[in-house]
Amino acid sequence: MPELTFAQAVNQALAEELRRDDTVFVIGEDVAEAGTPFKVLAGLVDEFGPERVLDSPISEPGITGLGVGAAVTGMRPVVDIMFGDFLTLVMDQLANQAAKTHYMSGGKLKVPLTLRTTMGATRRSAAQHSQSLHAWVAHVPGLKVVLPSTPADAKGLLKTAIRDDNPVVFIEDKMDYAVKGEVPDGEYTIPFGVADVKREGEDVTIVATSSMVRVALAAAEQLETEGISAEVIDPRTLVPLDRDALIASAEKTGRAIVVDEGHQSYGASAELAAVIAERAFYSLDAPVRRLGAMDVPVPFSPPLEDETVPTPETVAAAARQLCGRT
Amino acid sequence: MPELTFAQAVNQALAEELRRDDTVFVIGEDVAEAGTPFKVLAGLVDEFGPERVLDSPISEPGITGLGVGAAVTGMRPVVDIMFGDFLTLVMDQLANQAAKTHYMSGGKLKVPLTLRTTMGATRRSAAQHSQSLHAWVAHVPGLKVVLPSTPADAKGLLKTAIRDDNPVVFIEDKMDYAVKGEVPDGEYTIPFGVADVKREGEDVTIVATSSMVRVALAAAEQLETEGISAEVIDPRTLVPLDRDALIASAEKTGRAIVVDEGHQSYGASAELAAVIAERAFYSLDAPVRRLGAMDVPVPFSPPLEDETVPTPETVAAAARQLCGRT
Amino acid sequence: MSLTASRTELGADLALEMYRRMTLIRLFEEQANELYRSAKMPGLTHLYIGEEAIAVGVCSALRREDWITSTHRGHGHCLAKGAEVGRMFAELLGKEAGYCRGKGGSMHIADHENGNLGANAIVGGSTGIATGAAFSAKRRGTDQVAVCFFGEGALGQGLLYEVMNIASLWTLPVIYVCENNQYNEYTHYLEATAGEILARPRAFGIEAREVDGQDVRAVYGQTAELVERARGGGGPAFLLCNTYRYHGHHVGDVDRAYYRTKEEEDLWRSERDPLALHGTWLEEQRLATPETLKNTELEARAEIGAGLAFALEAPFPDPSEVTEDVYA
Amino acid sequence: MSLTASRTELGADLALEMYRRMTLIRLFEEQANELYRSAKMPGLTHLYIGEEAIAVGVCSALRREDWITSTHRGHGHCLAKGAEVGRMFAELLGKEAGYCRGKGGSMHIADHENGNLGANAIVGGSTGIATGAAFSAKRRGTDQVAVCFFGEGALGQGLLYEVMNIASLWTLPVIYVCENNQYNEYTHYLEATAGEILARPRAFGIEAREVDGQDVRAVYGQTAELVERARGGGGPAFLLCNTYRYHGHHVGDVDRAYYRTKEEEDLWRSERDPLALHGTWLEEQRLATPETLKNTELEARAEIGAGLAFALEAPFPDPSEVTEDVYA
Ligand SMILES: Cc1ncc(C[n+]2csc(CCOP(=O)(O)OP(=O)(O)O)c2C)c(N)n1
Ligand SMILES: Cc1ncc(C[n+]2csc(CCOP(=O)(O)OP(=O)(O)O)c2C)c(N)n1
Ligand SMILES: [Mg+2]
Ligand SMILES: [Mg+2]
Repeated sequence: MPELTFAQAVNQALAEELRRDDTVFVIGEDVAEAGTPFKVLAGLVDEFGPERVLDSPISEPGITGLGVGAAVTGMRPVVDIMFGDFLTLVMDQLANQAAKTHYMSGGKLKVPLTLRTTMGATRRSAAQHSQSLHAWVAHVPGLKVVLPSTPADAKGLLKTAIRDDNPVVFIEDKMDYAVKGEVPDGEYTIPFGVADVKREGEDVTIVATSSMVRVALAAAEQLETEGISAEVIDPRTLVPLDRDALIASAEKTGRAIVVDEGHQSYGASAELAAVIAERAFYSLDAPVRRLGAMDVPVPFSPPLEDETVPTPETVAAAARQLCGRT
Repeated sequence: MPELTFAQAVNQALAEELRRDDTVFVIGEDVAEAGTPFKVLAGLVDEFGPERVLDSPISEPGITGLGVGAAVTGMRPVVDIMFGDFLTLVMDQLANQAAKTHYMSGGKLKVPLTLRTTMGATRRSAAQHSQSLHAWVAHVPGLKVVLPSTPADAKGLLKTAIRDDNPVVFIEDKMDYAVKGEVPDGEYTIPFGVADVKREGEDVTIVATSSMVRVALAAAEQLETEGISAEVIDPRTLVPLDRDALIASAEKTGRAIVVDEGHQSYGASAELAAVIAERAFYSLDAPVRRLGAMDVPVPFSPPLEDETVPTPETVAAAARQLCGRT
Repeated sequence: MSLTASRTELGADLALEMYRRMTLIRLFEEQANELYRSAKMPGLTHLYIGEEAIAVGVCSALRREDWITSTHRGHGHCLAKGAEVGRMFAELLGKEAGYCRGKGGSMHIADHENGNLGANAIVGGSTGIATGAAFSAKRRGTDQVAVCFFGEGALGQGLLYEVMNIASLWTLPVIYVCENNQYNEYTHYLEATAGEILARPRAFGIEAREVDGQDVRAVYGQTAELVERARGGGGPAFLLCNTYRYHGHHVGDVDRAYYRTKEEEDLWRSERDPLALHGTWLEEQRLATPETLKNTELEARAEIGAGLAFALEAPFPDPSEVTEDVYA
Repeated sequence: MSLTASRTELGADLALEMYRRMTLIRLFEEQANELYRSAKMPGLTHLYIGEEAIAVGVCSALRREDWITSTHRGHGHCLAKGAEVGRMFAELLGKEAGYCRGKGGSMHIADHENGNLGANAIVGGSTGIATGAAFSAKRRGTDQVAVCFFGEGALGQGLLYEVMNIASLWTLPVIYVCENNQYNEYTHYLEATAGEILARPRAFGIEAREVDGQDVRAVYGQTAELVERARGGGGPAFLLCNTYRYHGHHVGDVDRAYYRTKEEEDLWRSERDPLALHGTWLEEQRLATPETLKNTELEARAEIGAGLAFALEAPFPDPSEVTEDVYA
């Protein structure tokens, strides 16, 4: 299997879907010649032209609204929202329009819109360019929410998103773009709602999302040297959520930690923890622990910013504590 | 103590604060002569004039941004966002500007802004006028979030909100406006972060927010006739959250249910349940149960809409089940 | 602009048909009001009475496959674009037979087959959708146009300016129809609208015109020109229609003295009524006799009566349907 | 408009001071670039080089207690409004001694004492704040004005139109200063901006003017008039300043050939440099000799050097500070 970066995998998925289906188009700020500031879309405009890879004005609500209208009339738009922090600007078009149109129309209208955006801190980008707001969109019925953690998952899940007849919010961690991984050759998709066990283990379950999967795997390596066997499980899609897989793993190990880069309070980690704590209750030997980003705006100063996110050390420490090894 | 409706209590709090402090003003759509579509602000413009009770264009982002700028330069704006569903439009000004200004400025700028809005379904208002989006704002560090459930709480908490030096999102359930309750005479405020036990009990804790407090109390009455003693506890503010009070109650009863009108998945009920499940773990006899609104856009049709929200019956049924009385 | 007369000229059939449609809308709305007052309708609704000439004038210039997006005050747009009375009443009552299986209600009726992408309860909320539909038409190489109806209150929403900019840049076939009925809910539009309305679209390079929204033929004529222009690749346009709603902002808004006078209401009703104006013209032109018009009304009344009976008798959806249609 | 000459006329002291400020900004930015290239600065930053005449021309017409709001490209505004070099560098480096105790960084420097309400990393994000500050000034009965700086990219954001409408309706003392440096990141503004820029504010009834953004005296003169007008109750204004950024969108944007030519860059640098233009004028007017200007530069260089040394040596905040300042 070839090795690709996460960014290349996203690019490949888009290229394949643009090639396969004429109704797919990409719209966003600086997505064409610039290929986005992260260079993720580099080269797409050369193959598909400016009619299908469109540089827009700096109008996030406008292009999201345009995407909804195009989707409902037969196209499959991929709207690029540069930073996840700008989801703040499109929540009306996303939550009140895209998410509800199918239901409000009694099932008659469909909104096959994919909205790609980013998340993640520690890039020294400060409070307005570092947020991970997936909990907001996951709270809106009618939206599907995807948080890929590897290049292979990113590619397969993005292709599924584009082919899905519903609005899908697809969130990429900016810190992942340069990460490499094996990506299967040729055509494949990955179904939504199927969690992936990234590492098997017996003593403690670590449910991790997006780039926190890497953090969890690093913690698991460390824990292994100490004789603690950690299972790392990645839900991959927050909506639909593979509840059964999380519960089964927690029932097996009797202990669970949830690691997610959204702010901890009222975050996605609360939902994942609540699901496990309720449904695996009688198998749990210890309370479910949550590790989210600190409940502070993301500070610019590196020594402060580094405090705000879960790290292999803090995850391993939580696991040790749950396993009674403090 | 005089009896006031919830709407009158809100009106009184605003009138008192407008009288007390010249820097307080109210801005929103149809807030002046119309006194809002809910008539909550009736009469304020007569006493305080159109310079302090301002009818704005239909520009939710604009008036919220104006509020931030006025707040940061010495005023205490109260921004009225008619339906909570329109929070979708102001999330950028709220989450990226209001919430972060104090932190990003290293503590130098302050944003004493109060944003009043509404929540709640079953008014036959359909999907875009029935949402309860408090989980979104509660997830944003820097915002405080208030969900009053009685006229007395509404009055005392709103006065605290206006005097607070931080941005506060104050959310009123539309179905509460006509509800009456005793309101203390004269000047009083209620501190944030102090939960209120609305009913004492021994067998099961029901944590309920906003109008769900009434639902929980009705369920508790029913349960009492069956020999189940339910404690109903109202956090009143989601941020700051009185974790200790919730945990103490759950430790006492050994069983807890969380009832909230936001969509259940990734909602406020997840946070409240996760807090209790983690911190009261060793005292719990049963898993913490959550009852939120169904994960569907709010349908118009009455028999469908009535299915979507917790009711005294569904809460009582959950309590019975937790207490092993099925 | 060079328009073939045949395209925009008003034939007798169309002139009569427009009268019929306006009448149907008027009667539908009166009945909707009655449903509210007799407590048969859940919730509230926003009546279009007084504004009928806009929906009918505009939609008469459209093809079935052209798109429209609509507002909270959307019954008129819906009927003008070809919806059936019975399924509309059924939707207002939350019945399974309604256009949205009862899930949408008055503020969300969509009628995909006739090109109605739906009413919208967010002021200005559909401006992006209409612009996207126009984008889609252009990209798919059809010659459909999209019409975006909105009240003048939507001029306060930033989204409108974002999408007008985009529509102008990319020469999209979309027509923004601003129904200026003078009030944003309970506030006069002049208290909320600075400068000059038409200058706004023009600043974005958009062709903008003003028309008497009570004159169905004028609305039709202007729209027909702008539609032909858009179909031909001429790009977006903005049509400002001055009008008035006779009733309250919604059916429950009955005491209106604090925000507008009875005299003002009476003046519009008596002098500027779109049905009366068009009816008189039809008679003057000898395109109709008083009897023809009366018959048209009777027929419409019968259609309304039948639709209403159907809707009242139709069953509610089964509660289990609540979880259907969340995802496609 | 009746303006007393004394208010807007440019004295020798001010003309020299403006040269000094522009020089300080230029040198500050060159040093910021250097900090990035030597990997001493965390993250990225957006340089103001080429645009100095706007910040300096505008802020020279303001009082200390007047407010400004700024952008991601905000160092120039900050310095022009009176900030200290040392505390700014400290902020860029994330040090405790910075204007925001290191919490804001380049994109969020605020300097409340000098009336700077803060840089903003959301394009158009501060337009509401500036409008609110103007509202507050008017309501509190001070004669402060608020200036809102933004790049032409912010013309794409709906919020701008919402608040221009409000500012016009309520005659607020706010001046919207559009820095048109031709590019929204990597896209030419003409690809993103339909119609005519000045027509947009005018459509909302806002006084709008255009000025050569490389000519500090012209910027100053126009601003002084508009500020005096706003202070006197004349309401909001819009000032379009045409300019150019010499460097990349941010310090990491070094290969720019795919979106603009080297010739274009060279032309602006060689023909339209705001420092060179103003320096020449000062000499022509015999307000300065080449030596005066050289000395000004040397002094500025010393100020930069001292500020930088201070910042480099300053300590980082203690990690425990991360939870401070979330709430007041
Ligand atoms: C974004 C948003 N803000 C506020 C409302 C509440 N609201 C519903 S209708 C209305 C007035 C709309 O006025 P206009 O656009 O002129 O339409 P009209 O009712 O006059 O037809 C308002 C403020 C809303 N539905 N959406
Ligand atoms: C709402 C929003 N969208 C996108 C961005 C990403 N972004 C940062 S600067 C920029 C271009 C801004 O162009 P302009 O306003 O002309 O300012 P300039 O950089 O040219 O000074 C963009 C798109 C952002 N910060 N905020
Ligand atoms: Mg109106
Ligand atoms: Mg620019």
